[in-house]
Amino acid sequence: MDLINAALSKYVYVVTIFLMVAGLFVVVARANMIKKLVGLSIFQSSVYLLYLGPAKIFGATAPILDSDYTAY
Amino acid sequence: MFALAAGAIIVAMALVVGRAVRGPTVFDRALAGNSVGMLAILLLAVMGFLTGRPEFLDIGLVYGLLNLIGTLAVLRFFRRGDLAPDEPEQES
Amino acid sequence: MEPLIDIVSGVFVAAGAFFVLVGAIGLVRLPDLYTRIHGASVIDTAGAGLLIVGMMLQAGWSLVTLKLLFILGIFLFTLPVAGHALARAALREGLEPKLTHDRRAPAGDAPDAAEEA
Amino acid sequence: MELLISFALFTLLGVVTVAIVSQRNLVAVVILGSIYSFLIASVMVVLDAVDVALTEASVGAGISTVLLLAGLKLTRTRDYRGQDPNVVGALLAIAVGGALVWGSLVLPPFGAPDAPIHQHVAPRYIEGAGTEIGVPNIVTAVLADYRGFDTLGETTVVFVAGMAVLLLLRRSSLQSAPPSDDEQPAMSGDLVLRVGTKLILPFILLFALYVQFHGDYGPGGGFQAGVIAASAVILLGLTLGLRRARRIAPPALAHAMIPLGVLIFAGTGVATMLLGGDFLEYAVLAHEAKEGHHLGIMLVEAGVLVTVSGTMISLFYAFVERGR
Repeated sequence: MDLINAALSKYVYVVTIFLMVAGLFVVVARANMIKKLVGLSIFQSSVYLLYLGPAKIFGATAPILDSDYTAY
Repeated sequence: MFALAAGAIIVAMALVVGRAVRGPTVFDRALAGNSVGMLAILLLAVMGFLTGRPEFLDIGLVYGLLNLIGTLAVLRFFRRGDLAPDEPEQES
Repeated sequence: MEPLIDIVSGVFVAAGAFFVLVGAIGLVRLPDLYTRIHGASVIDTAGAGLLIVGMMLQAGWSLVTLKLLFILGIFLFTLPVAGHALARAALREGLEPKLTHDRRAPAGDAPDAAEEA
Repeated sequence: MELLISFALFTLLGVVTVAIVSQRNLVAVVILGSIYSFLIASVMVVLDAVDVALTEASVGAGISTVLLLAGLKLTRTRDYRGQDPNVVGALLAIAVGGALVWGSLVLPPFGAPDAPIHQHVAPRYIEGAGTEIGVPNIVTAVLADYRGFDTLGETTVVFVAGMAVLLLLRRSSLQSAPPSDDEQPAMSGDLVLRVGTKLILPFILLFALYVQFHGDYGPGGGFQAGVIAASAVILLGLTLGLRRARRIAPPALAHAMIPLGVLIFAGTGVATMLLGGDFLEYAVLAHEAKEGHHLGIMLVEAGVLVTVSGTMISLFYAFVERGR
C-alpha cells in the first residue's frame, strides 16, 4: 500500500516534468511560431505545477483565512 | 454521492478529451473544447463540496462567462474563409 | 429535515452524474458533428442542471447557492448560443450532415452514396 | 480521493500534451491548448491554488484563444509536414527531463504536511496576513502588500511587453487605418449571437468588478479582473463588429491605460513616501494601520487592473487590425 502511494505521489511529479519537457521540445523543435507559443504556455504552466505540487497538503484548504479552517 | 459525481465527471472528461484529440473536423474539436470547459466547471463545483469548502465557484463563473468567447473565436476564424478540414478524406 | 434534504440532493446529484456520463458517451459514439451536438447538450442541460440543483439543496441559503444559480443561468444561456453558432458555422462551411436516407426526396433522386464513405 | 482526482487529471493533461505535440493542424492545436488550460485550472484548484486557477481561467478561456487565432490568421494554418525529426531538440529534451527526474527524487511525497516548503516563510505569512494586513486572502496580502514591490515589477513587465507588441504590430498612425468598409460585423447576420452577446456583456463587466473588489476576501484581484473586463470588449468586437468595440473602448484610451496603471501603482508608492513612510508602506495612508493597508491594496490593485485591461484590449486591436 505504501509502495502504491509512493508511486502515485511520484506520478504527479513525473507528469509535471513530462509537460515541461514536452513544452521545451515544442519550443525547440517545431518551426511554427504559433506552435512555439502553445509550447511555451505548456512549459510555463508546468513550472507552476512544479511549485504547486510539493506544496499540496491533503485535507488542507486554500490560503484564504476563515475561522472554520486551520490547515492551509 | 459527490465522490461518485466527481468520478463520473472525470470519466466524462476523459471521453470528451478523447473526442477532442480524435477530431475529425475542427468543429468537433471546438464542440469538445466547449464541453470540457463545462465539465471543468462542474468538477470545480463538485470538488468544492467534496472538500467541504464550496466558496470557490468564482472560477466556474469565469469559465461560464468566458467559455463562449473561445468558441466564437474559433468559429469566426472560419467565417473568414480559410477553412482547413483536418482530414482530407472528410470530404463528403 | 436534514436527512431528507441529503437524500433528495443525493438523488439529484446521482441523476446529474448519470446524464453527464450519457452525454459524454453520446459525444464520443454518435456519428457526426450535428448529432454530437445533441450529446453535448445532454451534458449542458440535464447533467449540469440536475447536478447544480443537487448542490444548491446541499448548500442551503447562502452566497454559494446564489453563485450556483448564476452558473446555471449562464449555462442555460451561453451554451445554446455556442451550439447554435457552431452548427451554423459548420453548415455554412459545407460540412454535410450524415443522413442514412433522405425522407423528403424519393430514393435515387439524390445521390447519397458518397455519405457512406 | 484528492489523490485519485489529481491522478486522473494529470493523466488527461499528459494525453492532451501528447496530442498538442503531434498535431499538425494549428487550429486544432489552439483548441487543444484551450482544453489544456481548462484541465490545468482544475488541477490548480485541486492543488488549493485558487488564485492561480482564476488567472489561468480568465486568460485561458477566452483571450489566449482569441490572440492565438488572430496570430494564426497572420501566418498559415498548417505546420508544414515532413520536417525531419529534430535530433537536437529530442536530445535536449531528454537531457533536461533526465536532470529534472533526478532532481525530483528528493522532493517530498505528494500531499505531505511536513514538506520543507511549509517550514520557512509560509507560516510567517499565514500568521501575519490576518493580524498585520487584515486581509483574509493571504495571496492578495503577499502579492499586493508584503511583496508589493515585486508586483510593481510585474506590472511594469506587462507594460513593457504590451508596448513591445504594439510597436511591432501597429501601423503607422495611432488611429491606424480608418475602419474599412469590408468590415462587416463578423456574425452580424446572426440574431441569436447578437442578442446573446448583448445580454451577457453586462454580466461579464459586473463580474470583473466583483473579482476586483472581492480579491481581498476570495480568489481574485486586479490582474484577473483586468483580463475579464478586456474579454468583454473582445467579445463585443467578435460578434458585434470592430467598429462598435472601437466606439465603446477607443484604441487611444486603451493605449493610454497601459502606462496609467503603472503610474497609479508607482504613484501609490510615492504617496506613501511623501506621507513619511517607505515606498509602498501602506500603513501611513490612513490613521489606522489596517485602514491604510486596505486602501493601499485597493489602489495598487486598481493600477494593475488598468494596465492589464489596457494591454489586453490594445493587443486585440493590434492583432485584428493587422490581420485584415
